[in-house]
Amino acid sequence: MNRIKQQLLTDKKLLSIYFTAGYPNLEDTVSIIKSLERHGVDMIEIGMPFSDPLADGPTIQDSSTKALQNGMTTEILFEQLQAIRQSVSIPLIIMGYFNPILQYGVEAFCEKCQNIGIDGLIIPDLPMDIYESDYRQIFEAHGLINVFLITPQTSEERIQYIDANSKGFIYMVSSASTTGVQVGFGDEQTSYFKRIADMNLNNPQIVGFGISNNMTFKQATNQAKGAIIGSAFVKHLTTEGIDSIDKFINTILGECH
Amino acid sequence: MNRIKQQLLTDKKLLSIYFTAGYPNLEDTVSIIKSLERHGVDMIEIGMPFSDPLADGPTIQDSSTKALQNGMTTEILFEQLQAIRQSVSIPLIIMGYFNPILQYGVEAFCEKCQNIGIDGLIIPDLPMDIYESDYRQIFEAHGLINVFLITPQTSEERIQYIDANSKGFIYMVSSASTTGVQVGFGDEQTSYFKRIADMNLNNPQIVGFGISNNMTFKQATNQAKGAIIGSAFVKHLTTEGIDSIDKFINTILGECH
Amino acid sequence: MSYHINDNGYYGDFGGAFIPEMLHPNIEKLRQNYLQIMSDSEFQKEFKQLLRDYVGRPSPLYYASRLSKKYNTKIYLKREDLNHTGAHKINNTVGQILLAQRLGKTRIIAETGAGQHGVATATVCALMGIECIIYMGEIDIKRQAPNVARMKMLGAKVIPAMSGSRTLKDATNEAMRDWINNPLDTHYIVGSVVGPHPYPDMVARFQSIVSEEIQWQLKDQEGTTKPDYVIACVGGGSNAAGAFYHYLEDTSVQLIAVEAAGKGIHSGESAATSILGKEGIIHGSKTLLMQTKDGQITEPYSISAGLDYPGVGPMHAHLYKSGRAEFMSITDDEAMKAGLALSQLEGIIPAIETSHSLAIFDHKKFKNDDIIVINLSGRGDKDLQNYIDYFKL
Amino acid sequence: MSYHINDNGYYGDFGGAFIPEMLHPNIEKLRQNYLQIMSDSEFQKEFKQLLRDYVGRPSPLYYASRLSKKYNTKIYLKREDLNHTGAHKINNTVGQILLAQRLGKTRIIAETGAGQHGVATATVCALMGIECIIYMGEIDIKRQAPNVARMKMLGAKVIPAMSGSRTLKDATNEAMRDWINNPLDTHYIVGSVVGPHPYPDMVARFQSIVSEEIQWQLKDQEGTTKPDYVIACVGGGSNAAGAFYHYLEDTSVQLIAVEAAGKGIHSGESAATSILGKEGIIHGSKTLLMQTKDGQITEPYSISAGLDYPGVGPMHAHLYKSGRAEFMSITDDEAMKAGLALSQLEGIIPAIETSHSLAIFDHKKFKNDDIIVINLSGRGDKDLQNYIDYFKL
Ligand SMILES: Cc1ncc(COP(=O)(O)O)c(C=O)c1O
Ligand SMILES: Cc1ncc(COP(=O)(O)O)c(C=O)c1O
Repeated sequence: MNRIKQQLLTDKKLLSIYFTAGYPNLEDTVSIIKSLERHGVDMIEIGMPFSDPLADGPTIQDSSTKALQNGMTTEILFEQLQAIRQSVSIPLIIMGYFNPILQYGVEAFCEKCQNIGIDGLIIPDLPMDIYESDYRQIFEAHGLINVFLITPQTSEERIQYIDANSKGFIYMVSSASTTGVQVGFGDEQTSYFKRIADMNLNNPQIVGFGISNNMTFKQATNQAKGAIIGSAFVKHLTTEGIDSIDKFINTILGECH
Repeated sequence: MNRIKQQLLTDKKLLSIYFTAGYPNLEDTVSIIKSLERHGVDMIEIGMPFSDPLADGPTIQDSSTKALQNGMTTEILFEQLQAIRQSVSIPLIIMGYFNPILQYGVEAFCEKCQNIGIDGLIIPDLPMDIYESDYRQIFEAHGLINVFLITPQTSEERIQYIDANSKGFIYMVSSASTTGVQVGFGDEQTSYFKRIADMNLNNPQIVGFGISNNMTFKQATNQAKGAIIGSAFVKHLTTEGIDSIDKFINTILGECH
Repeated sequence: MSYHINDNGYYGDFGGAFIPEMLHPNIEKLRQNYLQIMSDSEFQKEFKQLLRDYVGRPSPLYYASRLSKKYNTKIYLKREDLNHTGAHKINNTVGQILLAQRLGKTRIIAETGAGQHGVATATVCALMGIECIIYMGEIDIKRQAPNVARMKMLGAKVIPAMSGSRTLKDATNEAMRDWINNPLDTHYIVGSVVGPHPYPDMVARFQSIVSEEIQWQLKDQEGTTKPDYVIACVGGGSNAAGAFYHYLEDTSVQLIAVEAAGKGIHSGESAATSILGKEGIIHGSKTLLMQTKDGQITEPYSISAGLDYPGVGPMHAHLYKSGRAEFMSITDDEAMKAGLALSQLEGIIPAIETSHSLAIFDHKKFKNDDIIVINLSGRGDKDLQNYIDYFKL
Repeated sequence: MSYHINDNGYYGDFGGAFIPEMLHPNIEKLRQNYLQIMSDSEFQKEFKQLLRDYVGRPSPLYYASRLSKKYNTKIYLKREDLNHTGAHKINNTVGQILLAQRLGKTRIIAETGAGQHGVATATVCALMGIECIIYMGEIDIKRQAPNVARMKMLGAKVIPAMSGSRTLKDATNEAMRDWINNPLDTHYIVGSVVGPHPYPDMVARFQSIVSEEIQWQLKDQEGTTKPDYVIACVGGGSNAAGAFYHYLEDTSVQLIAVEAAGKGIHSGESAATSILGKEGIIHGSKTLLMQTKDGQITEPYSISAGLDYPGVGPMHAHLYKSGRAEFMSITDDEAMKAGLALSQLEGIIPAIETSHSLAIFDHKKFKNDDIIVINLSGRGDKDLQNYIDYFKL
C-alpha cells in the first residue's frame, strides 16, 4: 500500500513539511528529510526548484532561485534521493512545476520516482483535466498519487469532481493566496474549513498555506486530517539553518506532543 | 534743403556710420555723434534699440539688448539729442523698428524728430506700401525723408517703384543677410552693384551690410554714392570703446584721406 | 462684421505684413500664390490623402462622459492629440511642405516653442526628403527635451535661440533672420497664425480641417453641426483658429479662447496677451502684444512652452477687440491640476497647453444641455517630466 | 489545417490552460463567457465606438513611398502608432476592460514590458474609474521611463518585479501571483496572446481589428484585400496575431514574424524564441519557450523591452511548427538602424519593437510588385532616450 494512504489511515493529525531541495545548500536535501522524520514529521514535500514558481510567494520563490544558483537540477535531485528509502519511511511527495517534468519526460520522471520510492506528486500548474486525459495512466502505472488542490473559491461541484478523482488526500489551500501570504486564520477560514468538513468527502483533506505556528496548526487540523507548512519552514531554514529543525517542529506541535 | 539731400549733392563718396544709441553706455550717444563728425563721417544713423531686432545680426542685437539694459528709451534718446544741432551739422538719420515708434505715436515721433533736427528715418519693418498709404503725409509734413531698402532679390520692377517713391537715397543691401553676416564682396555682389548702377535710378544708392574695412568700402562705393557701416563699428565700440573712433574711421577711409 | 481676413490681409484692424524689404520677395510670392496653390485640385488631393493616411485624420470627436458628468454638461474633446506627432501642428506643416515644394523650395526653417511645431516640421521634411533647420529657445530646449530628441531622430538640425527670454519669441526672431539670409532656396514654415500676411490666413486655412470635421462629427453624434461653445487654448492661436474657423461667422456658436496667466495675470510672469497686451507689431503683423510703454516687447512667462508667447495672431486680436470670442486666462497651477484631472478621469494625458482650456470649468458654469467642444490640441508626452515634477508623482 | 484555436483551447499542439487550481474559477469563468460577451451586440457597439472615438480607429494604412522606393517594392505601414497611447496594445485593453465590467470586476492588474500595455491598461482603467495595478520588471522600469511616468499620471500603481531577469517574464509572474491572491474582485488584463486559454484567443480577437481594417483599406488603395506579405514583430505575439488574423487561413498571403535576436541568435543574449526555444509551458500555456535542458526558463535579452520575453503565444508556436509563417530574427543593431532609417525616410519614429520588422529588408528581397503590409505596432516616443544614446544624437 502506498505510504501516503497508509499514513492517512492513522488517527493522528498529520504534520507535513515542505522544503525546497538544494536550499540552503545543494547537499542539504537528505539531511533535512532525515531530520524532519526524526523530529516527528508525518509527511514531506520535496520542492523541485523552478525558475518561475508563479503559485509561490517570495519566500519559496527566493529559496528556489538560490537552489538553482546552487546548481540543483532534476538529475541531481534524483541522485541525492537515490538511497533515501534506506533510512526514511514516511511518505515523500515531490512538489514541482510541470515544465521541468515535461522536459525530463513525464514517463521517465514517474519511473524514476517509483524506483526511488516517491509516493506522490503535487504539480500546481498541471490541472486535473489535463492530468486525467494525458497523464493519469502513467502516474498510476508507477504507483504515484497525484495530489490536487482546492481553494475557498472552488465550487462545490468542482470539489466533488476533484474528490472523485483524487486517490490520497486533497490539498486544501487555506485562502486565496500564493504561499506565505497569510498570517493567521480568521472567521472566513474557519467557516471554509467547516464547509468542507461538512461535505464528507471521500478523501481526507490536508490544509496548506498560512500555517506557521501551533495555533494555526491546531486551527487547520481541527477538522482536517493534517496541515502542510512551507514558507514558515523555509524561513526558519534561512534564519536558523538546518541544525535546529527540532526547535521548529516543537513550536508547531506544541511543547508536549 | 534737407541735410541728406544736400550731402548727396557733394561729389565725394559718402561714409555713413550706424551705432546703437545707449551703447556701450547710456550717455555715449552725443559723444559718439560728435566724434564721428569730427573724424570725417558724412552721415550718421542713430539706432533706437529694440527688444526684437529681427533684421539685425548678433552684434547689433547684442548692443541693443545692452542699450535697453542701460535704460535707453525713446524719451531719453530724444532728450539726449535735444541740443545736437548746436554742435553737429551732418545728416542724422534715426534707424528703428516700427513698434516703439507706433507706441510713441507716429505723428508725435515725427514732430520730435523735426524739432531736434533729424533728417530722415530708416524703419526696416515698415514696408513701402503701408508707408505710402498711412504715413508718408505725416513724415513729409515734418520734413523727414524715409529711406527704403533694396536687396539683390528685389525685382527690377520693384526697384523702379521704390526709386519712384524715394526722396533721398536708396539703402542698397549688399547681400541677402541680416547685418553683420557678410565678410567681403565677391563676384555676385560686384555684378549686383553693376546691375543697379546700370539702372540709372533717380535716387543715389548707399550700400549697407558687410562693409568693414577700406577694401569693402571701396568696392561698395565704386559705383554707389556711399556706404553704411554698422556691425563693424559697433564691434569696434565693444572692443576699443569710444575713444579711438578716429582709428576706426581711418582704417575705413584708408590712411591718406 | 466679418471675422475672416480681408483682401488687404487684415482682420479688422489687425494683420498686414510689416516686414523688412529683405523678406518682400518671399512673402509676396507666397501672398500671390497661396490661395491658388491651395485650391488646386491636385494639391487638395495630395493634402487630404496625407491628412488621412499619414496624419490619421479625421481625429475623433470624443464624448467625454466622466468629465461631462463632473461638470454636469456635455463635453466633447476634439482629439488632435491623436494626430501623427501628437498635436494639431502637423495639419499645417503637411500643408506648408506641399506648398513649399510647389514654390520650388529645397530648405525648410521653422521656429518652435513646445517643440510640437518643430517635430511636425521635421517630420514632413523627413517625409519629403528636404533639409530642415529648427530654431528653439534655449529654455524651451530644456523644458521640452523629448521633442528635441524627436527632431534629431528625424534628421533636423536644432539651433538654440540664445537672446531675449530664450523662448518662442526669440526662436521666431532667429528663424526670420535665417530667412533673410537664405531667401532663395528656403521656405519658412511658420507654426501658428502669426507673422506677416499671408501666414495667419494660410495657417488658419490649413487648420480649418479641425472645425470642418467637428461639424459633421457633431451632426453624427448630436444631430446638429453647431455646438454651443468651442473652446481652445491660444499661444499664437492656430489650434483655436482651426477649431473656430467654420463657426466664425455664426454667432450662435460661442467661442472661448484660453490664454496662459502663468503665475497670475498681474504677477509680472504671465502670457495673457489679450488682457495685458496693447496694439502693436510683432513678427510682421499688427496685433495685440505684451510690451512696455516704450514699445519694447515683454518677455512672457508660462509653464507651457507653447503658450509662452507675448503676442496673439491678428485673427484673435480681432476676435478679442470685437467681442466675438470670450478670452479667459488660466494660471500654471490651474492648468496643471486640470491636466492631471483629465488624465485620471478620461485616460488622456493632455499637453500642458491644452490643460489650460480644460481648467475653465472651475471658472465658468455651463448648462447641463450645453454642447461644448474643446480642442484637445496635443498630447502630454512631451510634458511628462513637468507633470511628474510638479505633482511629485 | 486550421490556424485558429480549437474547441479545447489549442492551436495544433499548443495552448491549453496549465494553471494552478487557485486560478481555475477566474479562468473558467472567462472561458465560459468570453465568446458570448464579445459577440453581444451591446458589447460590440460599445467596443467599436470606443475604438473609433477614443482610440482613433481606423488606424491608417499608409503607403510609404520613400521606403518602397528604397527597397524597390510596395510597402504599406499599418499605423497602430497613431492609436491613443501609441501602440496596438489599446485595442486589447479597451476590449478587456469592457469584459471585466461585465464580469463585475472592480480591480485591474496587468503586466507590462515596454510599458505600452501598462499605459494602455492604466488608460482604460482611468476611463472607467477602476483601480489599476501594473507589474513591471525593474530593468524595464528604467529603460522605459516615459511610460512609467504616464502610468503614474493616469493614476495607476506601478509595482516593480524584482525577481529573475527583472523584465516582462517576471512581471507576468507577479501579476499571476496577484491574481491568485485576489481572485474575486480582480481581472487580469493580459497584454499579449500568451497565458492560459482563453487569453491567447481573446487577445487575438480584440487585435483582429487590425487585419479587418487592412482588408478594406487595401481594397480601397490596391483593389485587393490581400497583400502578398504581412509582417509583424513578435514579443508575445499580439500585434502579429492582429495583423495575421484574417489572413491565417488564406495561404496565398505570406506571413512573416520577426523576433529579437538581441546581440546575435547564438550570443546567449537574445529573445529569438522560435529558433532557440523548445516546447514547454510558460505562464499557463504550452508553447515554444527558451529554457535550459532542465526545463528552467531562460532569461532572455533584447534592447527592446516589448520583445524581451522567453516565450511566444501558442498561435505563433503553431504557425512556426506548421510552417504557415516564416520566422526571422533581427539583432539590436539592425533594429536600431532600421528605426533611424524610417524616422528619416518617412518622418515616423517607430517603437524599437517595430524597428525589428522594418529591418528585414536587408535580409530578404521582395519583388517590385509585391504588396507588403508591415504592422507599425507602436511609436518610438518611449524609446527616444535609447535611440539618442545609441546613435549619440
Ligand atoms: C499642444 C499644443 N497646443 C497649443 C499650442 C499653442 O499654439 P497655437 O496657439 O498656435 O495653437 C501648442 C504650441 O506648440 C501646442 O504644442
Ligand atoms: C510597440 C510594441 N510592439 C510590439 C510589442 C510586442 O508585443 P506583441 O508581440 O504582443 O505585439 C510591444 C510590447 O510592448 C510594443 O509595445
